[in-house]
Amino acid sequence: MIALLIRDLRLAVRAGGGFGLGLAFFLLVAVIVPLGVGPEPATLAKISPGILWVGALLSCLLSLDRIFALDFEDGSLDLLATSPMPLEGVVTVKALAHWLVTGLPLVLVAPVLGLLLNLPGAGYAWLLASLALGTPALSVIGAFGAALTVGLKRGGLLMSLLVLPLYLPTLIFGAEVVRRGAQGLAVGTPLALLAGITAGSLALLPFAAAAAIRVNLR
Amino acid sequence: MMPELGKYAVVVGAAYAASIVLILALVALSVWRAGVVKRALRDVEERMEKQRG
Amino acid sequence: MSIWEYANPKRFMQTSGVLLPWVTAAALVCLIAGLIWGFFLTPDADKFGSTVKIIYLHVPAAMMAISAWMMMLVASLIWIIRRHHVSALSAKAAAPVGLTFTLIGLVTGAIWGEPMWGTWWAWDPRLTSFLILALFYLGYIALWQAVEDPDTAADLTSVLCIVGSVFAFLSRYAVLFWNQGLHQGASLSVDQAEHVADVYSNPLYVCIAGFILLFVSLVLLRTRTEIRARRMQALLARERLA
Amino acid sequence: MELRITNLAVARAGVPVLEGVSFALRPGQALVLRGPNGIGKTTLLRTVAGLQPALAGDIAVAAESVAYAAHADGVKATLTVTENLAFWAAAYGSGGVAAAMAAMDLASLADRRAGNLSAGQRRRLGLARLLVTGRPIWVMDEPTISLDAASVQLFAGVVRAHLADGGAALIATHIDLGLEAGVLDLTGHKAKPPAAGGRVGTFDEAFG
Repeated sequence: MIALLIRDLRLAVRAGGGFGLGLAFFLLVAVIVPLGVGPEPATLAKISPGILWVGALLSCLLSLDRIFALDFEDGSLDLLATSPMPLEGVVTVKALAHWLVTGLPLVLVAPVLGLLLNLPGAGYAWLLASLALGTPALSVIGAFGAALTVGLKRGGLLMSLLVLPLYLPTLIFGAEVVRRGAQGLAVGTPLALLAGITAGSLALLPFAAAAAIRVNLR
Repeated sequence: MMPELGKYAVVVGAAYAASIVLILALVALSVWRAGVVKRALRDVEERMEKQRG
Repeated sequence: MSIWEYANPKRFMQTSGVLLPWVTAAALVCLIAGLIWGFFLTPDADKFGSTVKIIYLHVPAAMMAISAWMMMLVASLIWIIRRHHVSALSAKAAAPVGLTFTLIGLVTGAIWGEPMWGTWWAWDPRLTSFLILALFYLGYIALWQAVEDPDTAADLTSVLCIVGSVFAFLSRYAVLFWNQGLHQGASLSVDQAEHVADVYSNPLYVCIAGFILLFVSLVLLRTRTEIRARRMQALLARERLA
Repeated sequence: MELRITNLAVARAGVPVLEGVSFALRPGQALVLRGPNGIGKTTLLRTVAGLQPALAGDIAVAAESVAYAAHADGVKATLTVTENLAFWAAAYGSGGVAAAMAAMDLASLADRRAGNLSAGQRRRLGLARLLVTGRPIWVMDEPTISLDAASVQLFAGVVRAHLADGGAALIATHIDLGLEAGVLDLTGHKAKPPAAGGRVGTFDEAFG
């Protein structure tokens, strides 16, 4: 399993691995929004929690459909399926690799972009906490979507349509944590629900994703 | 016979019209597709029968 | 005569062939009776004025939108557990019907809301959760279209339906959490205080029956079409192979 | 470490392609599958490898004993030859990367990126993976594509050595590898349509 993780990280970092794609997109969103909405600090402050979360979510989505497609195209997925590693484990490791390559950098960069969007001071800690808790769910739900559409023509577009509705609970609770945190309100409930969804997804979705891959390899 | 709808006549009318249009569209589409597929299946089955017969 | 008898498409086609005309007739009767009764013979409500008449479309459609997804969930489970071809195809057949009912619920809700809330669209929790349900339906239908092999498509869509149901349920409460809501209480709720007056609820029951029968007849019709299409696909595939 | 197939029927895209296939593969034996294109060789191999369920019949084989090599050799272009093999060795929990590279004459290319290899060299890397799996039963689908004559002999030698120390090989190929192997021609096992007494699928009978 560790070997697969190392291989995937190496593949992502090497040329053409798309390491910086998610980050660049996130930066783009954070730059475009003020240009579109206007520099008015008050409005920016109000919408910054939501925009940061939507930006992080879309950046995750952007880099997810390649997670199985590359291995499917060069035949590695068939070989992984016949290897001693259980497919559920392979899915979890791939989701983890995607999180390390895309999710984690988003979490670290988000506060900097928070400055661009004039996020209120109290919000930064909660932004970090909610993204750290939420992005693993985005990765594993996205891995499920990628598993469903591996091998399909135009799978990437379809995957976004399938995965977006599944992202909504995480998005709503995540943005809510930051919004309440920024206003100094109690964040207990949304944080707990966010963590609950992530825990549930991490525990159950790899099984659904592995089943979907087995069906697609048939 | 027409009930007195008052100032909301437009609203109620629009809601009923929209809903009925959506339902009729769905029914029409379903019935049309049922016919197309039924005919196509009959043609394929006849062709099969001729080949094997 | 357990439902496993109906795994065989031949028997399902025979039985549904007999049932379809009756169910369609019953649906028409109930719908027309219910809507006429509700539209013409009910007085204006105090707060809503004549817009209360929209209840006879909005509530049944909204109920059916959710019931349709539940039916698809059960059908998907039956497919995954017993490889029951007809149930997978009935789920595929029910999806567009469910989507249409969701859209009707949304459109009537938005139109009805306009005079009350002063805007065409309010991000009210129930309307928003129906918007999300519509997204789930779209994804489900799109996945069926995207996969060529029918068995693979049935498997993938079943997994999506099961996982989607959990997240649809989560979204329902996430949206409630996210916005306090302008929507009125449950029209047909158990506690009497909230329950809408009898003069309104009787036609409502008839309309609901009408919508349920309409749903059943449409799903039967579309499932028969899906089975025929599937048989044609099998014949052509075999012909290509011979 | 025996592979026994009894009365196997397999389908491709829901349509039965082969039925009534039976054979046994004891240690030290090789079996070559012959048959025209599209008869179902690949489908049969994928079923034996466990990638897809069989329509009927039984596959009796010890768990974790089959190594599968498909048309596509699953080589990562941005990884070097050694990294590719090291990954598969770790995945199968066995060593022997150097030995595998030596056997398939890849030692000189150890540090070259797989993307810069020729088709033949890439194919040899894909086959070297089999050596690294440490699995007794090799299931191979057209292994000698894009291999030149010398490489084919090299690969035949590797298979012969594998058979010598108790391995088994099931190969779908048109090229004579010069192995003393049984031959199973699949044309006799083509699936008959329902009208001619074949399997009747759920959607095969008319509704009348």
